[in-house]
Amino acid sequence: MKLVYFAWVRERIGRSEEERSPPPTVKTVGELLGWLKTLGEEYENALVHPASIRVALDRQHADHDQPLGAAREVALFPPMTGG
Amino acid sequence: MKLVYFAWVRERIGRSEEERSPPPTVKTVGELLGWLKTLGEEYENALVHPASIRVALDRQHADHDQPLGAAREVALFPPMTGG
Amino acid sequence: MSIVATVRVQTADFDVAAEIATLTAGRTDIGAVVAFAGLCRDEGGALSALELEHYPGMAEDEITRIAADALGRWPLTGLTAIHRHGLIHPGENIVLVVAASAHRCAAFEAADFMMDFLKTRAPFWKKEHPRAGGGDWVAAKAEDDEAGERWSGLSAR
Amino acid sequence: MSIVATVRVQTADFDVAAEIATLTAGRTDIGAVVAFAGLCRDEGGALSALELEHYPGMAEDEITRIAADALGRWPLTGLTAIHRHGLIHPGENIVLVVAASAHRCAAFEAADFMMDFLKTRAPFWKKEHPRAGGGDWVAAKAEDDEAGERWSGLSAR
Repeated sequence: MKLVYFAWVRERIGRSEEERSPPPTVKTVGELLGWLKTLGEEYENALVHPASIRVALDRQHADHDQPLGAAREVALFPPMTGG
Repeated sequence: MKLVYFAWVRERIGRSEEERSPPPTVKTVGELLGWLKTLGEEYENALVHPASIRVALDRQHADHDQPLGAAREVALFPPMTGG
Repeated sequence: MSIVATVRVQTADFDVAAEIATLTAGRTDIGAVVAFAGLCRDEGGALSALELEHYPGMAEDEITRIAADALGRWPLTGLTAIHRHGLIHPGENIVLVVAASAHRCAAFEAADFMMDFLKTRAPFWKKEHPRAGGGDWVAAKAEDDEAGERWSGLSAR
Repeated sequence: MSIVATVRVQTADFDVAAEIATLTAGRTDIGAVVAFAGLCRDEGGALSALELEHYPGMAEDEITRIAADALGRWPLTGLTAIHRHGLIHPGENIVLVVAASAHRCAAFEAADFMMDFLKTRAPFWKKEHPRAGGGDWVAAKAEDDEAGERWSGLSAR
Protein backbone atom coordinates (compact mmCIF):
# COMPACT_ATOMS: atom_id res chain seq x y z
CA MET A 1 0.00 0.00 0.00
CA LYS A 2 1.01 3.57 -0.53
CA LEU A 3 1.52 5.50 2.70
CA VAL A 4 1.38 9.31 2.61
CA TYR A 5 2.27 11.65 5.46
CA PHE A 6 1.45 15.26 6.17
CA ALA A 7 2.54 18.13 8.46
CA TRP A 8 4.54 17.06 11.53
CA VAL A 9 3.90 13.37 10.85
CA ARG A 10 5.69 13.87 7.51
CA GLU A 11 8.49 15.87 9.16
CA ARG A 12 9.10 13.33 11.94
CA ILE A 13 9.04 10.30 9.63
CA GLY A 14 11.29 12.21 7.24
CA ARG A 15 9.46 11.47 4.01
CA SER A 16 6.17 12.36 2.40
CA GLU A 17 5.30 8.95 0.98
CA GLU A 18 6.46 5.36 0.65
CA GLU A 19 5.31 1.89 -0.37
CA ARG A 20 4.88 -0.61 2.48
CA SER A 21 3.49 -4.14 2.74
CA PRO A 22 2.26 -4.74 6.29
CA PRO A 23 2.00 -8.38 7.46
CA PRO A 24 -1.42 -10.07 7.04
CA THR A 25 -2.03 -9.78 10.80
CA VAL A 26 -2.42 -6.01 10.33
CA LYS A 27 -6.16 -5.65 9.61
CA THR A 28 -7.30 -2.32 11.06
CA VAL A 29 -6.10 1.30 10.97
CA GLY A 30 -5.06 1.03 14.64
CA GLU A 31 -3.06 -2.17 13.95
CA LEU A 32 -1.31 -0.42 11.05
CA LEU A 33 -0.25 2.45 13.35
CA GLY A 34 1.01 -0.09 15.90
CA TRP A 35 3.04 -1.94 13.25
CA LEU A 36 4.51 1.28 11.74
CA LYS A 37 5.67 2.31 15.22
CA THR A 38 8.02 -0.72 15.24
CA LEU A 39 9.80 0.32 12.02
CA GLY A 40 12.33 2.63 13.62
CA GLU A 41 12.96 5.65 15.80
CA GLU A 42 11.47 8.17 13.36
CA TYR A 43 8.20 6.21 13.20
CA GLU A 44 8.17 5.87 16.97
CA ASN A 45 8.61 9.66 17.28
CA ALA A 46 5.85 10.38 14.82
CA LEU A 47 3.41 7.90 16.35
CA VAL A 48 4.22 8.31 20.05
CA HIS A 49 0.58 9.31 20.71
CA PRO A 50 -1.37 7.18 18.21
CA ALA A 51 -4.69 8.64 19.41
CA SER A 52 -3.66 12.03 18.02
CA ILE A 53 -2.98 10.64 14.55
CA ARG A 54 -5.75 10.99 11.99
CA VAL A 55 -5.96 8.51 9.13
CA ALA A 56 -7.58 8.60 5.70
CA LEU A 57 -8.19 5.49 3.58
CA ASP A 58 -8.25 6.32 -0.12
CA ARG A 59 -8.83 10.01 0.78
CA GLN A 60 -11.67 9.48 3.21
CA HIS A 61 -11.42 9.93 6.97
CA ALA A 62 -11.27 6.62 8.86
CA ASP A 63 -11.54 5.69 12.55
CA HIS A 64 -8.76 3.68 14.19
CA ASP A 65 -10.96 0.60 14.52
CA GLN A 66 -11.87 0.63 10.84
CA PRO A 67 -10.60 -2.30 8.69
CA LEU A 68 -7.97 -1.34 6.11
CA GLY A 69 -9.87 -3.39 3.55
CA ALA A 70 -8.52 -2.94 0.04
CA ALA A 71 -7.29 0.62 0.64
CA ARG A 72 -4.52 1.53 -1.79
CA GLU A 73 -3.57 4.92 -0.30
CA VAL A 74 -3.38 5.34 3.47
CA ALA A 75 -2.66 8.83 4.80
CA LEU A 76 -1.41 9.70 8.29
CA PHE A 77 -1.60 13.26 9.59
CA PRO A 78 -2.19 15.41 12.69
CA PRO A 79 -5.63 16.90 13.47
CA MET A 80 -6.55 19.40 10.77
CA THR A 81 -6.03 23.13 11.27
CA GLY A 82 -7.41 24.63 8.08
CA GLY A 83 -10.18 27.15 7.69
CA MET B 1 -45.81 69.54 17.60
CA LYS B 2 -44.85 68.22 14.19
CA LEU B 3 -46.52 64.93 13.33
CA VAL B 4 -44.98 62.77 10.61
CA TYR B 5 -46.53 59.65 9.08
CA PHE B 6 -45.06 56.74 7.13
CA ALA B 7 -46.20 53.80 4.96
CA TRP B 8 -49.91 52.88 5.30
CA VAL B 9 -50.37 55.27 8.22
CA ARG B 10 -49.35 58.09 5.87
CA GLU B 11 -51.57 56.74 3.08
CA ARG B 12 -54.66 56.38 5.28
CA ILE B 13 -54.29 59.80 6.94
CA GLY B 14 -53.64 61.25 3.48
CA ARG B 15 -50.64 63.41 4.32
CA SER B 16 -47.02 62.87 5.31
CA GLU B 17 -46.80 65.56 8.00
CA GLU B 18 -48.73 68.28 9.79
CA GLU B 19 -48.57 70.61 12.80
CA ARG B 20 -50.97 69.79 15.65
CA SER B 21 -51.47 71.14 19.17
CA PRO B 22 -53.03 68.42 21.31
CA PRO B 23 -54.92 69.57 24.44
CA PRO B 24 -52.91 69.61 27.71
CA THR B 25 -54.73 66.45 28.89
CA VAL B 26 -52.77 64.48 26.26
CA LYS B 27 -49.61 63.50 28.13
CA THR B 28 -48.49 60.09 26.77
CA VAL B 29 -47.94 58.51 23.38
CA GLY B 30 -51.03 56.37 23.91
CA GLU B 31 -53.16 59.39 24.79
CA LEU B 32 -51.95 61.17 21.66
CA LEU B 33 -53.05 58.21 19.51
CA GLY B 34 -56.46 58.23 21.23
CA TRP B 35 -56.86 61.97 20.62
CA LEU B 36 -55.76 61.75 16.94
CA LYS B 37 -58.36 59.05 16.38
CA THR B 38 -61.11 61.61 17.12
CA LEU B 39 -59.94 64.01 14.41
CA GLY B 40 -61.83 62.42 11.52
CA GLU B 41 -62.49 59.31 9.52
CA GLU B 42 -59.04 59.14 7.94
CA TYR B 43 -57.41 59.18 11.39
CA GLU B 44 -59.85 56.58 12.68
CA ASN B 45 -58.99 54.34 9.70
CA ALA B 46 -55.26 54.75 10.25
CA LEU B 47 -55.43 54.17 14.00
CA VAL B 48 -58.15 51.52 14.17
CA HIS B 49 -55.69 49.15 15.90
CA PRO B 50 -53.59 51.51 18.02
CA ALA B 51 -51.50 48.59 19.36
CA SER B 52 -50.09 48.04 15.85
CA ILE B 53 -48.93 51.67 15.51
CA ARG B 54 -45.28 52.37 16.32
CA VAL B 55 -44.26 55.80 17.51
CA ALA B 56 -40.97 57.67 17.56
CA LEU B 57 -40.38 60.81 19.65
CA ASP B 58 -37.72 63.03 18.12
CA ARG B 59 -36.55 60.06 16.00
CA GLN B 60 -36.28 57.53 18.82
CA HIS B 61 -38.64 54.59 19.32
CA ALA B 62 -41.12 55.16 22.18
CA ASP B 63 -43.57 52.89 23.98
CA HIS B 64 -47.23 53.84 24.16
CA ASP B 65 -47.04 54.57 27.88
CA GLN B 66 -44.10 56.93 27.44
CA PRO B 67 -44.74 60.66 28.22
CA LEU B 68 -44.59 62.94 25.20
CA GLY B 69 -42.43 65.34 27.21
CA ALA B 70 -41.02 68.14 25.10
CA ALA B 71 -40.94 66.11 21.87
CA ARG B 72 -41.01 68.35 18.82
CA GLU B 73 -41.35 65.64 16.16
CA VAL B 74 -43.68 62.71 16.72
CA ALA B 75 -43.73 59.98 14.06
CA LEU B 76 -46.44 57.36 13.58
CA PHE B 77 -45.83 54.30 11.43
CA PRO B 78 -46.55 50.57 11.06
CA PRO B 79 -44.14 47.91 12.33
CA MET B 80 -40.90 48.13 10.36
CA THR B 81 -40.23 45.79 7.43
CA GLY B 82 -36.73 46.78 6.35
CA GLY B 83 -33.64 44.58 6.15
CA MET C 1 -9.33 51.59 20.36
CA SER C 2 -12.76 52.98 19.68
CA ILE C 3 -14.36 51.72 16.46
CA VAL C 4 -16.98 53.81 14.71
CA ALA C 5 -19.40 52.02 12.41
CA THR C 6 -19.98 53.20 8.86
CA VAL C 7 -23.71 53.68 8.27
CA ARG C 8 -25.29 54.80 5.01
CA VAL C 9 -28.88 55.12 3.80
CA GLN C 10 -28.96 55.67 0.06
CA THR C 11 -30.83 55.05 -3.17
CA ALA C 12 -27.66 53.97 -5.00
CA ASP C 13 -26.45 50.39 -5.10
CA PHE C 14 -23.45 49.37 -2.99
CA ASP C 15 -20.20 47.60 -3.85
CA VAL C 16 -19.60 44.66 -1.51
CA ALA C 17 -15.94 44.29 -2.48
CA ALA C 18 -15.22 47.99 -1.92
CA GLU C 19 -16.87 47.89 1.50
CA ILE C 20 -14.87 44.80 2.51
CA ALA C 21 -11.68 46.44 1.22
CA THR C 22 -12.36 49.59 3.26
CA LEU C 23 -12.62 47.53 6.46
CA THR C 24 -9.55 45.38 5.80
CA ALA C 25 -7.09 47.60 3.87
CA GLY C 26 -3.66 47.78 5.48
CA ARG C 27 -4.72 45.77 8.54
CA THR C 28 -3.13 42.58 9.83
CA ASP C 29 -5.29 42.04 12.92
CA ILE C 30 -8.42 40.80 11.14
CA GLY C 31 -9.09 37.07 11.06
CA ALA C 32 -12.66 37.04 9.80
CA VAL C 33 -14.93 39.14 7.61
CA VAL C 34 -18.62 38.33 7.22
CA ALA C 35 -20.59 40.14 4.54
CA PHE C 36 -24.36 39.78 4.37
CA ALA C 37 -26.25 41.09 1.36
CA GLY C 38 -30.04 41.10 1.28
CA LEU C 39 -31.54 41.03 -2.23
CA CYS C 40 -34.96 41.58 -3.73
CA ARG C 41 -36.68 38.34 -4.80
CA ASP C 42 -39.37 38.21 -7.47
CA GLU C 43 -41.49 35.70 -5.50
CA GLY C 44 -41.73 33.25 -8.35
CA GLY C 45 -42.18 35.96 -10.94
CA ALA C 46 -45.11 37.63 -9.15
CA LEU C 47 -43.22 40.74 -8.04
CA SER C 48 -42.16 43.51 -10.41
CA ALA C 49 -40.50 45.73 -7.76
CA LEU C 50 -40.22 46.65 -4.09
CA GLU C 51 -40.64 50.22 -2.97
CA LEU C 52 -38.71 51.01 0.19
CA GLU C 53 -39.93 53.97 2.20
CA HIS C 54 -37.80 55.23 5.07
CA TYR C 55 -37.81 57.89 7.78
CA PRO C 56 -34.98 60.22 6.76
CA GLY C 57 -32.77 61.13 9.67
CA MET C 58 -34.17 58.51 12.01
CA ALA C 59 -33.11 55.67 9.67
CA GLU C 60 -29.43 56.68 9.90
CA ASP C 61 -29.73 57.39 13.66
CA GLU C 62 -31.39 54.08 14.45
CA ILE C 63 -28.94 52.00 12.39
CA THR C 64 -26.10 53.86 14.10
CA ARG C 65 -27.60 52.95 17.50
CA ILE C 66 -27.94 49.27 16.46
CA ALA C 67 -24.33 49.30 15.23
CA ALA C 68 -23.09 50.88 18.47
CA ASP C 69 -24.88 48.10 20.35
CA ALA C 70 -23.14 45.47 18.18
CA LEU C 71 -19.75 47.14 18.70
CA GLY C 72 -20.34 46.97 22.45
CA ARG C 73 -21.26 43.29 22.36
CA TRP C 74 -18.53 41.89 20.11
CA PRO C 75 -14.82 42.70 19.70
CA LEU C 76 -15.09 43.99 16.13
CA THR C 77 -12.37 45.74 14.16
CA GLY C 78 -14.93 47.30 11.81
CA LEU C 79 -18.62 47.35 10.99
CA THR C 80 -20.50 48.71 7.96
CA ALA C 81 -24.25 48.86 7.36
CA ILE C 82 -25.84 50.20 4.19
CA HIS C 83 -29.58 50.24 3.56
CA ARG C 84 -31.08 51.32 0.25
CA HIS C 85 -34.44 53.02 -0.22
CA GLY C 86 -36.61 53.83 -3.24
CA LEU C 87 -37.64 51.45 -6.00
CA ILE C 88 -35.70 48.18 -6.05
CA HIS C 89 -36.15 45.46 -8.67
CA PRO C 90 -35.80 41.69 -8.32
CA GLY C 91 -32.15 40.64 -8.24
CA GLU C 92 -31.02 44.01 -6.91
CA ASN C 93 -29.40 44.64 -3.54
CA ILE C 94 -31.41 46.01 -0.59
CA VAL C 95 -29.12 45.89 2.41
CA LEU C 96 -25.49 45.17 3.26
CA VAL C 97 -23.79 44.42 6.56
CA VAL C 98 -20.05 43.78 6.79
CA ALA C 99 -18.51 42.82 10.14
CA ALA C 100 -14.77 42.30 10.66
CA SER C 101 -13.09 40.83 13.71
CA ALA C 102 -10.04 38.93 14.86
CA HIS C 103 -12.39 36.00 15.43
CA ARG C 104 -14.94 34.19 13.34
CA CYS C 105 -17.75 33.88 15.89
CA ALA C 106 -17.76 37.61 16.61
CA ALA C 107 -18.00 38.48 12.91
CA PHE C 108 -20.80 35.97 12.24
CA GLU C 109 -22.82 36.86 15.31
CA ALA C 110 -22.48 40.61 14.86
CA ALA C 111 -23.66 40.41 11.22
CA ASP C 112 -26.60 38.20 12.22
CA PHE C 113 -27.47 40.56 15.11
CA MET C 114 -27.32 43.62 12.82
CA MET C 115 -29.72 42.01 10.35
CA ASP C 116 -32.19 41.01 13.08
CA PHE C 117 -32.35 44.58 14.35
CA LEU C 118 -32.31 46.23 10.93
CA LYS C 119 -35.47 44.24 10.25
CA THR C 120 -37.27 45.03 13.51
CA ARG C 121 -36.00 48.50 14.55
CA ALA C 122 -34.74 50.43 11.50
CA PRO C 123 -37.55 52.65 10.14
CA PHE C 124 -38.01 51.18 6.65
CA TRP C 125 -41.22 49.88 5.09
CA LYS C 126 -41.53 47.69 2.03
CA LYS C 127 -44.37 48.02 -0.46
CA GLU C 128 -44.71 45.23 -3.01
CA HIS C 129 -45.54 46.12 -6.58
CA PRO C 130 -46.96 42.93 -8.09
CA ARG C 131 -46.59 42.32 -11.79
CA ALA C 132 -50.39 42.02 -11.88
CA GLY C 133 -50.75 45.63 -10.70
CA GLY C 134 -51.73 47.23 -7.41
CA GLY C 135 -49.44 47.38 -4.41
CA ASP C 136 -49.45 46.21 -0.81
CA TRP C 137 -47.40 47.02 2.24
CA VAL C 138 -45.47 44.02 3.49
CA ALA C 139 -46.71 42.90 6.91
CA ALA C 140 -44.15 42.60 9.70
CA LYS C 141 -43.42 39.00 10.61
CA ALA C 142 -43.73 37.74 14.16
CA GLU C 143 -40.70 35.52 13.45
CA ASP C 144 -38.60 38.63 12.84
CA ASP C 145 -39.52 40.01 16.27
CA GLU C 146 -38.65 36.65 17.79
CA ALA C 147 -35.31 36.67 16.00
CA GLY C 148 -34.64 40.06 17.56
CA GLU C 149 -35.51 38.74 20.99
CA ARG C 150 -32.92 35.97 20.84
CA TRP C 151 -30.21 38.53 21.59
CA SER C 152 -31.73 39.97 24.77
CA GLY C 153 -29.55 39.28 27.77
CA LEU C 154 -27.09 37.37 25.61
CA SER C 155 -23.45 38.24 25.92
CA ALA C 156 -20.94 37.54 23.18
CA ARG C 157 -19.42 34.04 22.98
CA MET D 1 -33.33 21.61 -9.00
CA SER D 2 -30.06 20.05 -7.96
CA ILE D 3 -27.40 22.52 -6.85
CA VAL D 4 -23.74 21.65 -7.21
CA ALA D 5 -21.27 23.47 -4.98
CA THR D 6 -18.20 25.17 -6.44
CA VAL D 7 -15.08 23.96 -4.62
CA ARG D 8 -11.55 25.13 -5.32
CA VAL D 9 -8.21 24.53 -3.63
CA GLN D 10 -5.61 26.94 -4.97
CA THR D 11 -2.51 29.00 -4.18
CA ALA D 12 -3.93 32.11 -5.87
CA ASP D 13 -6.00 34.68 -4.04
CA PHE D 14 -9.75 34.81 -4.61
CA ASP D 15 -12.08 37.64 -5.56
CA VAL D 16 -15.04 37.83 -3.17
CA ALA D 17 -17.08 40.10 -5.47
CA ALA D 18 -16.58 37.81 -8.46
CA GLU D 19 -17.63 34.75 -6.45
CA ILE D 20 -20.77 36.52 -5.19
CA ALA D 21 -21.55 37.70 -8.73
CA THR D 22 -21.22 34.13 -10.06
CA LEU D 23 -23.81 32.88 -7.55
CA THR D 24 -26.29 35.72 -8.07
CA ALA D 25 -25.95 36.74 -11.74
CA GLY D 26 -29.25 36.69 -13.62
CA ARG D 27 -31.18 35.24 -10.69
CA THR D 28 -34.23 36.72 -9.01
CA ASP D 29 -34.89 33.98 -6.43
CA ILE D 30 -32.07 34.87 -4.03
CA GLY D 31 -32.92 36.84 -0.89
CA ALA D 32 -29.67 36.47 1.02
CA VAL D 33 -25.99 36.05 0.33
CA VAL D 34 -23.51 35.45 3.14
CA ALA D 35 -19.80 35.65 2.35
CA PHE D 36 -17.23 34.61 4.94
CA ALA D 37 -13.57 35.37 4.36
CA GLY D 38 -10.89 34.06 6.71
CA LEU D 39 -7.69 36.12 6.77
CA CYS D 40 -4.17 35.64 8.11
CA ARG D 41 -3.51 37.65 11.30
CA ASP D 42 -0.03 38.72 12.36
CA GLU D 43 -0.70 37.95 16.05
CA GLY D 44 0.35 41.36 17.26
CA GLY D 45 3.28 41.52 14.88
CA ALA D 46 4.76 38.17 15.95
CA LEU D 47 3.90 36.28 12.77
CA SER D 48 5.66 36.78 9.45
CA ALA D 49 3.66 34.18 7.48
CA LEU D 50 1.50 31.08 7.61
CA GLU D 51 2.37 28.04 5.54
CA LEU D 52 -0.65 25.98 4.58
CA GLU D 53 -0.01 22.36 3.71
CA HIS D 54 -2.82 20.31 2.21
CA TYR D 55 -3.57 16.81 0.99
CA PRO D 56 -4.03 17.24 -2.76
CA GLY D 57 -7.06 15.39 -4.03
CA MET D 58 -8.50 14.67 -0.60
CA ALA D 59 -8.78 18.39 0.18
CA GLU D 60 -11.10 18.98 -2.79
CA ASP D 61 -12.99 15.72 -2.13
CA GLU D 62 -13.55 16.44 1.56
CA ILE D 63 -14.68 20.04 0.99
CA THR D 64 -17.05 18.75 -1.69
CA ARG D 65 -18.45 16.24 0.83
CA ILE D 66 -18.93 19.00 3.45
CA ALA D 67 -20.62 21.20 0.84
CA ALA D 68 -22.94 18.37 -0.22
CA ASP D 69 -23.89 17.94 3.44
CA ALA D 70 -24.69 21.68 3.69
CA LEU D 71 -26.74 21.56 0.48
CA GLY D 72 -28.74 18.71 1.97
CA ARG D 73 -29.39 20.57 5.23
CA TRP D 74 -30.35 24.02 3.93
CA PRO D 75 -32.36 25.18 0.90
CA LEU D 76 -29.49 26.95 -0.83
CA THR D 77 -29.47 28.36 -4.35
CA GLY D 78 -25.68 28.27 -4.50
CA LEU D 79 -22.59 27.49 -2.44
CA THR D 80 -18.92 28.23 -3.06
CA ALA D 81 -15.90 27.23 -0.97
CA ILE D 82 -12.32 28.20 -1.82
CA HIS D 83 -9.33 27.28 0.35
CA ARG D 84 -5.85 28.53 -0.39
CA HIS D 85 -2.60 26.68 0.33
CA GLY D 86 1.06 27.63 0.30
CA LEU D 87 2.65 30.65 1.96
CA ILE D 88 0.17 33.27 3.14
CA HIS D 89 1.14 36.59 4.71
CA PRO D 90 -0.69 38.64 7.35
CA GLY D 91 -3.64 40.52 5.88
CA GLU D 92 -4.03 38.00 3.03
CA ASN D 93 -7.03 35.77 2.44
CA ILE D 94 -7.00 32.09 3.48
CA VAL D 95 -10.52 30.80 2.93
CA LEU D 96 -13.80 31.90 1.41
CA VAL D 97 -17.32 30.54 1.77
CA VAL D 98 -20.27 32.10 -0.05
CA ALA D 99 -23.78 30.77 0.58
CA ALA D 100 -26.86 32.05 -1.27
CA SER D 101 -30.47 31.27 -0.43
CA ALA D 102 -33.98 32.63 -0.66
CA HIS D 103 -33.77 33.05 3.11
CA ARG D 104 -31.36 34.71 5.49
CA CYS D 105 -31.14 32.02 8.16
CA ALA D 106 -30.23 29.33 5.65
CA ALA D 107 -27.43 31.43 4.16
CA PHE D 108 -26.00 32.37 7.58
CA GLU D 109 -26.22 28.88 9.02
CA ALA D 110 -24.80 27.15 5.94
CA ALA D 111 -21.77 29.49 5.86
CA ASP D 112 -21.17 28.98 9.59
CA PHE D 113 -21.53 25.19 9.17
CA MET D 114 -19.10 25.15 6.23
CA MET D 115 -16.46 27.00 8.26
CA ASP D 116 -16.84 24.69 11.27
CA PHE D 117 -16.25 21.65 9.10
CA LEU D 118 -13.53 23.19 6.94
CA LYS D 119 -11.63 23.68 10.21
CA THR D 120 -12.17 20.20 11.60
CA ARG D 121 -12.41 17.91 8.55
CA ALA D 122 -10.69 19.47 5.54
CA PRO D 123 -7.10 18.18 5.29
CA PHE D 124 -5.13 21.40 5.73
CA TRP D 125 -2.41 22.13 8.28
CA LYS D 126 -1.06 25.52 9.28
CA LYS D 127 2.56 26.12 10.16
CA GLU D 128 3.39 29.45 11.74
CA HIS D 129 6.53 31.26 10.67
CA PRO D 130 7.30 33.66 13.51
CA ARG D 131 9.15 36.88 12.75
CA ALA D 132 11.72 35.72 15.34
CA GLY D 133 12.53 32.64 13.20
CA GLY D 134 11.72 28.95 13.53
CA GLY D 135 8.32 27.51 12.75
CA ASP D 136 5.65 25.54 14.56
CA TRP D 137 2.61 23.59 13.48
CA VAL D 138 -0.58 25.12 14.81
CA ALA D 139 -2.27 22.81 17.31
CA ALA D 140 -5.91 21.87 16.66
CA LYS D 141 -8.28 23.54 19.10
CA ALA D 142 -10.75 21.54 21.18
CA GLU D 143 -13.19 24.45 20.73
CA ASP D 144 -13.14 23.89 16.97
CA ASP D 145 -14.15 20.26 17.45
CA GLU D 146 -16.94 21.40 19.78
CA ALA D 147 -18.08 23.93 17.19
CA GLY D 148 -18.31 21.07 14.69
CA GLU D 149 -20.35 19.01 17.12
CA ARG D 150 -23.04 21.66 17.51
CA TRP D 151 -24.46 20.65 14.11
CA SER D 152 -24.89 16.94 14.87
CA GLY D 153 -28.52 15.95 14.77
CA LEU D 154 -29.53 19.54 14.11
CA SER D 155 -31.94 20.18 11.31
CA ALA D 156 -32.19 23.52 9.53
CA ARG D 157 -34.34 26.26 11.08
